Amino acid sequence: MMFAAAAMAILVALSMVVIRAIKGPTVFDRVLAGNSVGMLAILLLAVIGFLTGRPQFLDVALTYGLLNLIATLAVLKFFRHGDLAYDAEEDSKP
Amino acid sequence: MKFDLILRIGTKLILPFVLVFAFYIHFHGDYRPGGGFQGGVIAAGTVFLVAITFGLAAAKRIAPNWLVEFMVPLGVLIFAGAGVAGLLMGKNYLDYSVFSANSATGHELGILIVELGVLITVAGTMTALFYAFVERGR
Amino acid sequence: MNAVLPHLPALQVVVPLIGAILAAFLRRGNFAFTLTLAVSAILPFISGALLWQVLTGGPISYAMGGWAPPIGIEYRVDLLSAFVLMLISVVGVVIIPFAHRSVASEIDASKQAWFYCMYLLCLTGLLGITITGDAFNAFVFLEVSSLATYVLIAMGRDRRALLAAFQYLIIGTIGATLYVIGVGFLYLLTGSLNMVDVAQRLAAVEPDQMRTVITALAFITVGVSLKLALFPLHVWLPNAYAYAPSWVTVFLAATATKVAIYLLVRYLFSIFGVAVNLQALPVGEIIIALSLAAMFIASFVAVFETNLKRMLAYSSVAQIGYITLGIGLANQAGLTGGLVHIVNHAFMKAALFLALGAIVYRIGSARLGDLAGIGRKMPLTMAAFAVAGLGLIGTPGTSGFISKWFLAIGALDRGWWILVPAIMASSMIAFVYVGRVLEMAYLREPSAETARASDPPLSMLLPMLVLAAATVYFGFDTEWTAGIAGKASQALVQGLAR
Amino acid sequence: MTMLAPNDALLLALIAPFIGAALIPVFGRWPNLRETVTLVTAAVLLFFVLQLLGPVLGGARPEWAGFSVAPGLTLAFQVEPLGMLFALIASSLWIVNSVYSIGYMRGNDEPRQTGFYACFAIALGATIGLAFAKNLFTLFLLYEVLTLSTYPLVAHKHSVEARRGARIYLALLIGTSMLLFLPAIIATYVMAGTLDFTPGGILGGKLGSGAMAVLLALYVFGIGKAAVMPIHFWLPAAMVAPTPVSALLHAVAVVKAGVFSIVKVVVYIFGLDTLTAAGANVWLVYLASGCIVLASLIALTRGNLKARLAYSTVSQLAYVVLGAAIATPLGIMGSGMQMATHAVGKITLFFCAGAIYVATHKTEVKELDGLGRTMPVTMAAFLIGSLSIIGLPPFGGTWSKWTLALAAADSGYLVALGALMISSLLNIAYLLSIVGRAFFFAPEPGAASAIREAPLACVIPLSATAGLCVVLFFGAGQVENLLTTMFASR
Amino acid sequence: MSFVIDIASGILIALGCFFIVAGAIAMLRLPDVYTRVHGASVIDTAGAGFLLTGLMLQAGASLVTVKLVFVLAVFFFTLPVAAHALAQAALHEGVKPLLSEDRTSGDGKDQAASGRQP
Amino acid sequence: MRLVGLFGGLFLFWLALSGLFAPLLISLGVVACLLATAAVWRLNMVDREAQPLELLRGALTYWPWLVVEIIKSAWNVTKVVLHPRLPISPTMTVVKASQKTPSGIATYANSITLTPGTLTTGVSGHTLTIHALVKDGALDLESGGMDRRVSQFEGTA
Amino acid sequence: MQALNNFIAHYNYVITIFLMITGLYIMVARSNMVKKLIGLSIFQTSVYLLYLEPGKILGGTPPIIDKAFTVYSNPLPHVLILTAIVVGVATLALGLALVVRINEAYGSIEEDEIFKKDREQ
Amino acid sequence: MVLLTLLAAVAIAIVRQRSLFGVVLLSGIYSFLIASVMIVLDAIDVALTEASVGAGVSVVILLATLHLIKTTEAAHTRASWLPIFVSLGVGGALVWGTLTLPPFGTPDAPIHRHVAPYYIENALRETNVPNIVSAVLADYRGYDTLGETVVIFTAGIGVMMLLRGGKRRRSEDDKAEDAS
Ligand code: NA
Ligand code: NA
Repeated sequence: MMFAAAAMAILVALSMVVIRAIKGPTVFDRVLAGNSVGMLAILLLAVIGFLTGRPQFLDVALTYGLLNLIATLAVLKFFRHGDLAYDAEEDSKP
Repeated sequence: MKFDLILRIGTKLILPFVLVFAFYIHFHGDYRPGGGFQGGVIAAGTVFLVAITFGLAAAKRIAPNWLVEFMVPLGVLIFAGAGVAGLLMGKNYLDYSVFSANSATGHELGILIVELGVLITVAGTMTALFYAFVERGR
Repeated sequence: MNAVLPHLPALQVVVPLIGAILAAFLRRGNFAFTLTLAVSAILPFISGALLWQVLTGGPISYAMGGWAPPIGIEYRVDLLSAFVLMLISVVGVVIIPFAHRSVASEIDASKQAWFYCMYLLCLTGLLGITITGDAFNAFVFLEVSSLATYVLIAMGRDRRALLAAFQYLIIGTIGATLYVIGVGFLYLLTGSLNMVDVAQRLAAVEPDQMRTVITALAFITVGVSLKLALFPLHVWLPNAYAYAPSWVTVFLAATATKVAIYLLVRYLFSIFGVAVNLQALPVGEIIIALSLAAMFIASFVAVFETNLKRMLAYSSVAQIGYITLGIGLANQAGLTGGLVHIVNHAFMKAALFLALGAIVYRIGSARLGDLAGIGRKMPLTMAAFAVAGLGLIGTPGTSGFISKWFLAIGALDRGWWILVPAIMASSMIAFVYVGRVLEMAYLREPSAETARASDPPLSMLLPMLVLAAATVYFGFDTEWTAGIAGKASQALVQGLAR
Repeated sequence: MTMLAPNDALLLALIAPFIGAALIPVFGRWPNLRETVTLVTAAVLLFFVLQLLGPVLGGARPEWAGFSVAPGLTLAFQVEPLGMLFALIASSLWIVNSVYSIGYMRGNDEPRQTGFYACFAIALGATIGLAFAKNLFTLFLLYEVLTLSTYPLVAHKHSVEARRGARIYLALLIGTSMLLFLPAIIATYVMAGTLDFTPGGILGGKLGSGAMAVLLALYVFGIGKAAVMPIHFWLPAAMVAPTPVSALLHAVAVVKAGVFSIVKVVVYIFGLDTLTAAGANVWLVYLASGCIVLASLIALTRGNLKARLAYSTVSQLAYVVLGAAIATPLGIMGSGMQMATHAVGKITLFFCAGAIYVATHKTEVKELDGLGRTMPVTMAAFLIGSLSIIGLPPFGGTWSKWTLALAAADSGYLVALGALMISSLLNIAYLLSIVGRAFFFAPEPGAASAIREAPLACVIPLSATAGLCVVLFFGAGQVENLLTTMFASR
Repeated sequence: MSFVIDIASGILIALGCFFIVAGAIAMLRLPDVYTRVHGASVIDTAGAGFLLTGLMLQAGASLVTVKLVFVLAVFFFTLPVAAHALAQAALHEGVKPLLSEDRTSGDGKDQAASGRQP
Repeated sequence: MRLVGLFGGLFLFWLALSGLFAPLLISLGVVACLLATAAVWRLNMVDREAQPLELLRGALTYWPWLVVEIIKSAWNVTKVVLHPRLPISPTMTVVKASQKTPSGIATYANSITLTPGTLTTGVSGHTLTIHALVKDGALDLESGGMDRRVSQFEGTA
Repeated sequence: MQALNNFIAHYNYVITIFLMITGLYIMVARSNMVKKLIGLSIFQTSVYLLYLEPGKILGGTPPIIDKAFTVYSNPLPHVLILTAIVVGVATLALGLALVVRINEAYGSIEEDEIFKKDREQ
Repeated sequence: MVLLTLLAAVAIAIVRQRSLFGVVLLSGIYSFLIASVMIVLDAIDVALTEASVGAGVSVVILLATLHLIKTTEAAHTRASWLPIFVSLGVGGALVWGTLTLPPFGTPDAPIHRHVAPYYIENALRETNVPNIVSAVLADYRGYDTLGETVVIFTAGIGVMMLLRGGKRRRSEDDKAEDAS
């Protein structure tokens, strides 16, 4: 019951964040919202694990977290340098 | 402009853990969600992470081109080879019971072997894809 | 020998697969070519042995991983699949000598090993689709062959090759996805993915779920039809054939669409056909209508194409119309005609594209206007072209005539006499576009470009001569073509639910 | 003369031209050797064909069983009287035509002679095969081979005009054969279950009279080589070809193959009795009669010599069709004789036209004024040929016209009888007017008045065929004997 | 005992949910990307922290708790890295923050205060 | 030495994740950790920055404080955003970071970011650019309370 | 009311089909190649749902054997969709590589523009 | 159900979004959402895969692609009737075909009665692997997975072939066009 309520709350939050992602207006809003969607998804996963009585599968949540991190960093790096593999040291060399 | 300070430190911190996590996801695919493919993707994700924070050259230090190119076919070869092992022992293709006297153990082992093949190919391919796209831009 | 024989079904696919993997390790194009040659040489023996086993002992079932179907994936070789396997293997070995020089002239040296790897993967996929008895496994191998095909097409030198590959990728993936949706419905209805099992269980499906069966049928048919370029789902094909490297075009034209056709026949006759009474649905009528449209419209477009690769590509769409016409007729003679045309067209089209490839190799162009007088400068090449072209028209004495003969008889058996003149009229359009080329090649004075041309080296010449000879040979001896196709279609037609 | 076993002679006759065709390119670089090959092949072929004549006259039916290609499709040959006659015409005229070709081709310094002779040999091989075909499939196969092998001959000049003419030639012949002839064959197979030429026909009781009439129409128009109007205009279009090719088309092989096929179909597929009983032939009698007259009228309007001859051929072929349409033994007899006599007569006329072209490069009728003085032999032969075509004694054409008229009268087709008579008058008008111009009109001013005939290789053949016109008048009995054996078994 | 834990974890989870929803509302309501980051950080820190701690109480001393700790660690790691990088990238791209006061140059010069007062 | 430490840490991580002690899995874990260690070693990344074990010592005091700070500011932010009139006053400011090491500065910057209501937008030497949701948050930071805490924490390390 | 109930009971199918239509629409209607590929992905994900939804058993649990549970959802669709996802990403990667090359060759990734360029040639 | 609605909303947003970055970001969000739906459907293995593919690999590769190309979609000028018609046709067929399917979540649907029970009952005993998905994936249907690995392999080699070397090598026509 408790978990179900928590899941509902997370879903409500998720909806709002998704609305933000859709509305934008800037790309950065979307990045932020995307990141939050990932985070909320992780929480949702954790709660669902308890809800269904199989919390062992938090591995999935962890994976989400790592991937979310990688994706967010990739996006931001991209904005910062337009190039995923930009390396400042490499650039400073002639 | 030290955009990367926080990033670099953070990445250094978690990098080995991500890699271990990748292997964990892979090797526990028999018991938990996960397996070769997912493990492979996360392992490749490690390389992405390095490339994003430390640049391509650094990424190539842990996953040089030759290694990546070698991994791509290697994994499939392991998988297909596991099947051929069945043939050589007079069983059907991909019959893992040949890997052990006990059929179930054989299958367990077989699954492990082929998942390893999947991991190698997936990790190699994902990294190769990443390199191919990123290098095209320079 | 006894140790190998039972495992031939697996080897049929595993040999090219391992070949492909090894080719990826090789860095030198020549090594990869040698490997490909070796693999190509082995395959006909395997498929020949399989065909022989099927002819003498009936269908073969091979349980992958030792898991009996429907638990595991089954390889199932019956007369139809053995027939198509044989076709692919034989085409593969006949055309491979051509590859060496053609590929060397069109593909960067650094990519040749990978190129052969892709080719072998494509081959693997096609063989896999044909031999598998599992609906989902067919999808997986469909994708293997498709992805390899996209890459192979994109290797063409013209930038339009990239566009063609992309368009094919989009359409091909839509097709494959529609196929998967259809398979999904079948799975929902039956709980099984094994084709034989699905067919049996489908027959027992409650009547109120007929709608889902029909939807599955529609999705699978449309999905596969996209791959086989059934009119009007053919839009990807002309550019793909026109701008792909010459040798790739040869291979694709001879095999890729044929395998998709195989899959269509498999579903219509072995799965849906045995489970439900397709005669009650307008399936055959729709297919026939589209086939006729292909036979006329595509042929007509071919007449006005000046890029000969595109011309032959449109011709392929039209010729596929003949094959699907036979499928739509769904009777013994008609289906025999369709199946036999799979082989006949494969040989003819391969010969035609090989000849064109040789011309491109020599004069660097495949435009009609650039071919003036080439008949005298490249006599053997153009002779092969001419013979295969006559086959395309369906001249008696060529294998094309045999196909049309059976189709026409099938149409009359079905009572649709109007199809007979339609078939012939479409041949006449083929006659126009083939004739146009021959006239240009033989009745014009050579231009400065063509004057320097000469027949290509033997390795390139031999495949097309063999295939042209086959076009004539199978116009007289039809035991291995119409004979087997007849037996296969007899089995298929007999199994149909009435 | 050692006698070959008839079956072997058949096989050898079938193969000989193709061997020749294969050898010609081998000797392509030595023209004399190459032409020798042609002549030897032609002679050998005639020899083998003659070997068959005796047995056939004796009622034997030499055959080569061949092999089955697919259900219903068998490659097989069998000699029967009509085919025997056709093979005889073709193989004997080939020799003459070859000699003539040598003169013509060298005289005009034509290019691509090797291919020319090779294609010629293939065409002859196809003709012989067609003549001896045992079933419709075999006949159809060789019919198409004949079309394809003559296409390069028609297009020989490679000019825009030649290409256009050849295109029409090919399109019409292939088109009709694919669209009408082949469907007719398939329908026949589906109804009768066989395609074998069988005395008495195979369609008896298989279909109604209306359907039979339609099927007959498919055959008649599908066999475009017979040039039944309106499927005739390939023939004038093909006049762009060199004259030996025109001779091949008009006399030796092509159109003869067409009418021959129609007669074969009528006799051995439909069966005369079946056809007449159903009355499915009546429309064709009227059509053929109409063609006879109409084509003659058109011929009259043509100023180009070869075009005029071409329409003459259209008209003359309709005679053969008429005989088949009447569908009595007598009618068939007339058809057979018309085939022979027209062949000889028309080849003479074409040889003459060619000779005129070689010698003077003239192609129009009105240019021929006074030519009788410079080319007396040629124009004399032209006269003989014309008279034979018209049907006046003492030339071969007499008998065929007479037999046909008899057959028409017998069956009560008065319209046909009238057509034959009107046509004879028209023939006189369009053929003898040429002869008249040549002999009685004054030559154009400035034209050479000395005798200047074409090369000997041209003149000898045309003289020979003119002679044959006469021979046929007296030898018609032999032809009649041969054809009678067709119906002997009935 | 387990009842006490249930109550405690219930409270924690409820708190977590409250902060999560509040953070989400913040992300919807706040005017620009920089301010919205603060909403996100409420979710990621307080929201996630309370929720996960509540779950830990439920799981007791088990492997699950360890993993929940890892998950929380991921949150605490990702947030600053991502938020910082985001803000930097946005500034770099020239997305002007809406400010009521800019104290960066010390003289209170309102460079972006042209932005409306919320 | 650091490598061994890293390996040990990784292996503990593995065990914590796995919770299964089958010999096969344990040995695979060892292999995995070795590989990961090797990868990091290839990158020359085994340095003090990468292994802030020292920071753990100060964590006992610093982290609880930070958690309380986070909760407090989370509550503050929540109040603001739930307020019908949305009484925000976004402010940007710069603060000095008095820490000596890059890690210290990073800790400070991250702490600011972790605390809802404030956000480090830039780090330049010892100067941090801060964005705050309400002006009070900026002023709080300018007063340097957190800076001292972090420096203290760094000092204990 | 009945209709509403029916709608809710089939809501998952409705959305699945909606996604399918959307993906297909993007693919067919849009000229931008990257967008086409993303449409392709959406199209494919809808298929994933199509397979997975019927595989769920209410009250079931993920198909990983555990003594505490007896009802497991159907594992087979999961396996199939795992494969389909992998195939999907492979296709996407290949498609993007082609897009990159097309962009280099044509200077555009809008199909319409490219067709125009090819026609002008 | 909420998740599904959100999915639909994101899908629409993707249709409307013209900035390709936006599209990529939204597609990442879409992936997370769909992975969450998969979790609800008990398909955790699939969810894990979808997340790693959709939110990980795809996003990264898409970004790498965007770096190399123009990043805004041109205003679409195509007549949109045919696509809508086609899409709706397919959708209509699906609706028509799925209405008679068993309702959501029922355990006695055909797919739960055939084949699948075998795996659930025997997988652990026959392969020692409690994760049935893994057992089926790598063993019972291991051949499919081999094929799947081959697909990955194909794509990997294919992309390398397409993107390695020969950069910006344009056809002759193109050069001519550039010159003009
Ligand atoms: Na998989
Ligand atoms: Na797994």
